[in-house]
Amino acid sequence: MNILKKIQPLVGLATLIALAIGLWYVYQAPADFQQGGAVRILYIHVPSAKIALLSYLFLTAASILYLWKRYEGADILAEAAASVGAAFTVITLASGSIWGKPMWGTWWAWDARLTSMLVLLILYKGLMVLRHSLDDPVKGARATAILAIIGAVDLPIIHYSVVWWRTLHQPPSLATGENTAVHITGPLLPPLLILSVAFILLGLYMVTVKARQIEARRHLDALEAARMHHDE
Amino acid sequence: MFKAIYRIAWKDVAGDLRRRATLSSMLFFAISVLVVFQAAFEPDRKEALRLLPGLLWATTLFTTLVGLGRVFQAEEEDGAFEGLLLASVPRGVIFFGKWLGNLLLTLLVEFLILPLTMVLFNVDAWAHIPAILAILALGTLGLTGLGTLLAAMTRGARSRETLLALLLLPLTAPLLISGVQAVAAILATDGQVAPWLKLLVIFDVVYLAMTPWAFGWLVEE
Amino acid sequence: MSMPINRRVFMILSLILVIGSLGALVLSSFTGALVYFHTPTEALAKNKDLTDKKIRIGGMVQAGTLTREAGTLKIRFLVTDGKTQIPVRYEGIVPDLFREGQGVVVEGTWKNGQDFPADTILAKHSEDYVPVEMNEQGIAKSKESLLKSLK
Amino acid sequence: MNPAVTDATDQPVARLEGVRHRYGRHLVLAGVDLNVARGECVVLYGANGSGKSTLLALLSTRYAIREGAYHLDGLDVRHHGQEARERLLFVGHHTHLYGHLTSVENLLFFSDLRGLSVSEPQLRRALDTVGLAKAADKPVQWFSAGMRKRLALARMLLAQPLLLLLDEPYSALDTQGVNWLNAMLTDYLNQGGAVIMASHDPERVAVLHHRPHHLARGILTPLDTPRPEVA
Repeated sequence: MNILKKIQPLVGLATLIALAIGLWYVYQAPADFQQGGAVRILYIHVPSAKIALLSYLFLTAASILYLWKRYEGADILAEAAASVGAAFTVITLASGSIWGKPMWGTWWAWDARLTSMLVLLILYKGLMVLRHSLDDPVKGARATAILAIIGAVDLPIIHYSVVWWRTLHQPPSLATGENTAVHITGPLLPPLLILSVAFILLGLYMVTVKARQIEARRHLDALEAARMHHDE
Repeated sequence: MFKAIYRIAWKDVAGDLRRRATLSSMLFFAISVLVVFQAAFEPDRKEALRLLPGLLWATTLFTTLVGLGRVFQAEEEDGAFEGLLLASVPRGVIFFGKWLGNLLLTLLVEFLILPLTMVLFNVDAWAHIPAILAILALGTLGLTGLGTLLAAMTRGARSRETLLALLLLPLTAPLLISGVQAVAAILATDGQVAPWLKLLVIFDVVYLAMTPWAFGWLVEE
Repeated sequence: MSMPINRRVFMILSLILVIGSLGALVLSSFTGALVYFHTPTEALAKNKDLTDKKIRIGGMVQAGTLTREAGTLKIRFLVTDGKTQIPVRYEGIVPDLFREGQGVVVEGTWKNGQDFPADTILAKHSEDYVPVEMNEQGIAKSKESLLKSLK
Repeated sequence: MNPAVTDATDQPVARLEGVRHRYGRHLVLAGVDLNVARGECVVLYGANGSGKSTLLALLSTRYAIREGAYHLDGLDVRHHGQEARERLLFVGHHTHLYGHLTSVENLLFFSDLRGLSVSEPQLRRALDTVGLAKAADKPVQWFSAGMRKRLALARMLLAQPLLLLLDEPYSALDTQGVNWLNAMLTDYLNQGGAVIMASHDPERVAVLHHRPHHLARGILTPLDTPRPEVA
């Protein structure tokens, strides 16, 4: 985990720069022809949604690595990614709600996209709770990793829900594949792209911070256990 | 191998019938859920027909949770779980045995609950009983499959019943949605059942192909 | 590597099953199976089945049909999917995005194809974001996208 | 059965080489070497928490070998856990019995999970040998600790394992039970079986011909006296 210590300041600095540029562009960006100033909420909403899903991908990869090779580092990264992912899922849901109330006329609608995002949040919560409900940390880590892999089956459904189902939520604006058309025009686009990069960096930074904290806590626990053993 | 699966399932079902433990608690829990629904919605005949798919699946889900909370209870006495793991069969076989026992009990409860629901809510859908049972059974395959794995995962966890619900709900959400929609399509007579059945089958296959291996990794120490 | 052959065969088979099923899930189109709303054409086609049911209808507010009763919050408009129109009545506050030519989802009880009394109006936004200055182009594009999402 | 199995009788039944085991970051076994041949009985002595139970758990395949090697009957247990489980029997503190099943049903459950084809007369004969003939059709939940132990040991007669692992086998047994167990073990050893046993009871083990070992600080050391004097 030494590498985390080294890259943490670099990632932090990159995050700060990207956020600064992105926010400057947001400030410069014009209002949307229909949504007016509220379009700016999407500059938080869309990148957060990306990080919420990317964190899960990261978490799944780390879990597979942990089950396969039993690197403790992979488990620490998975634990860190779970809390970061959960945080961004909450931001996604909250910012979406704040946008939805004036635009759609409702805080919440039970459509496929919103429902699957809520499901993702519960899944993150489940991963976090399961780990600490088992007394043996190794058992907890293994159970959490297995649950994460099974949960990954839900990811494609979440991703494709908008494509399959006719919903209230609009389709992705930066779709890839057959629908490569970019639906965001002119000066509204750059801030979204820059902020997406900035949020990915922010997510990474948060994972490194969290991972180092988890690493330190586990080290402390091990020292405590060793001391108890000596006293015995 | 099949003998071992049968023997584990037999042990759980026979044990349950002898002690009348899980089966009757599941049954009475299901009835309590129905009573709560009745008190909450007070549906007339027509509303009841519309609510029926959701009602059936919600009741199924809650009773499944009660059953799952006890799947590994029999294995807690005198290190029996450890004994199972020392058996010289693949771990997947042990998983299928435990799953089969739970599945049989859950199906039994569902078969009892369906006519009861129709009577209690004055719903006239008797002609659809075989189709609805088939859909319930199809959904229950995957539901109990994943549930048995999660029950194994939460063995010895603090407040495991709550944890089990927290883990099972998000993962089986697509399965529950398909189940509700399939029953609704049957009742609506003109609805499309096929896509929902396809979705149910896909989930059953995915979960039942993954869970035995996951169980193996879980118990490896 | 040293895993017994039987076990390996089973593992590969399971993996194929899982990936194959997920592939089938992604490739098969479930469009129309689970819908948040009906289009006006569908609603009229299922007229009898929907009677007295609470449903949602989604479409666009037909340009030039939005009328407001002076001094009240009562409005009337036609919702269209490009083929069929359904008249809608509503009383209350509407969302910011609600206007002529915009996507809309109305909730209410279906009364045999007569005027649809909406309890709730939700605005449906397209995936297009266009700056204020490029108004006309934006309207054209978002109209096209919205009609596409109704298919 | 398996090509990896050889019938050479001089080959050790179980061989441990440099086996280490840790709980989290705490090292419990720091490199254990052990060889057990056919007809041999190894007894592990050691204080509470010295790692005897961990060692037995590793030998029984309950814990996976992470560092070091464990061969059973020539098979690398790391990759052939299931085949190893066919060849060994573990009777520990827990009897692994189901209270709602009768003695016969419990043994039937055991043999089906091991893929043994055992007829009912065989089962009843085994129950007779361990002195439970009268309790053959009674649910196990009413049994005393001693009766449960006997029933657990009856599995040995059905499974005919190559390696028998015992954790404190004499606990819960009365004098008569101890004599009966020792007679049964002697019989088993004479037929070429191997035993690894953890015990606190040098007096009770004394009757058996055995090799004593001492486990402390994660290291296993052979004791000099093959047969410690009855203290």
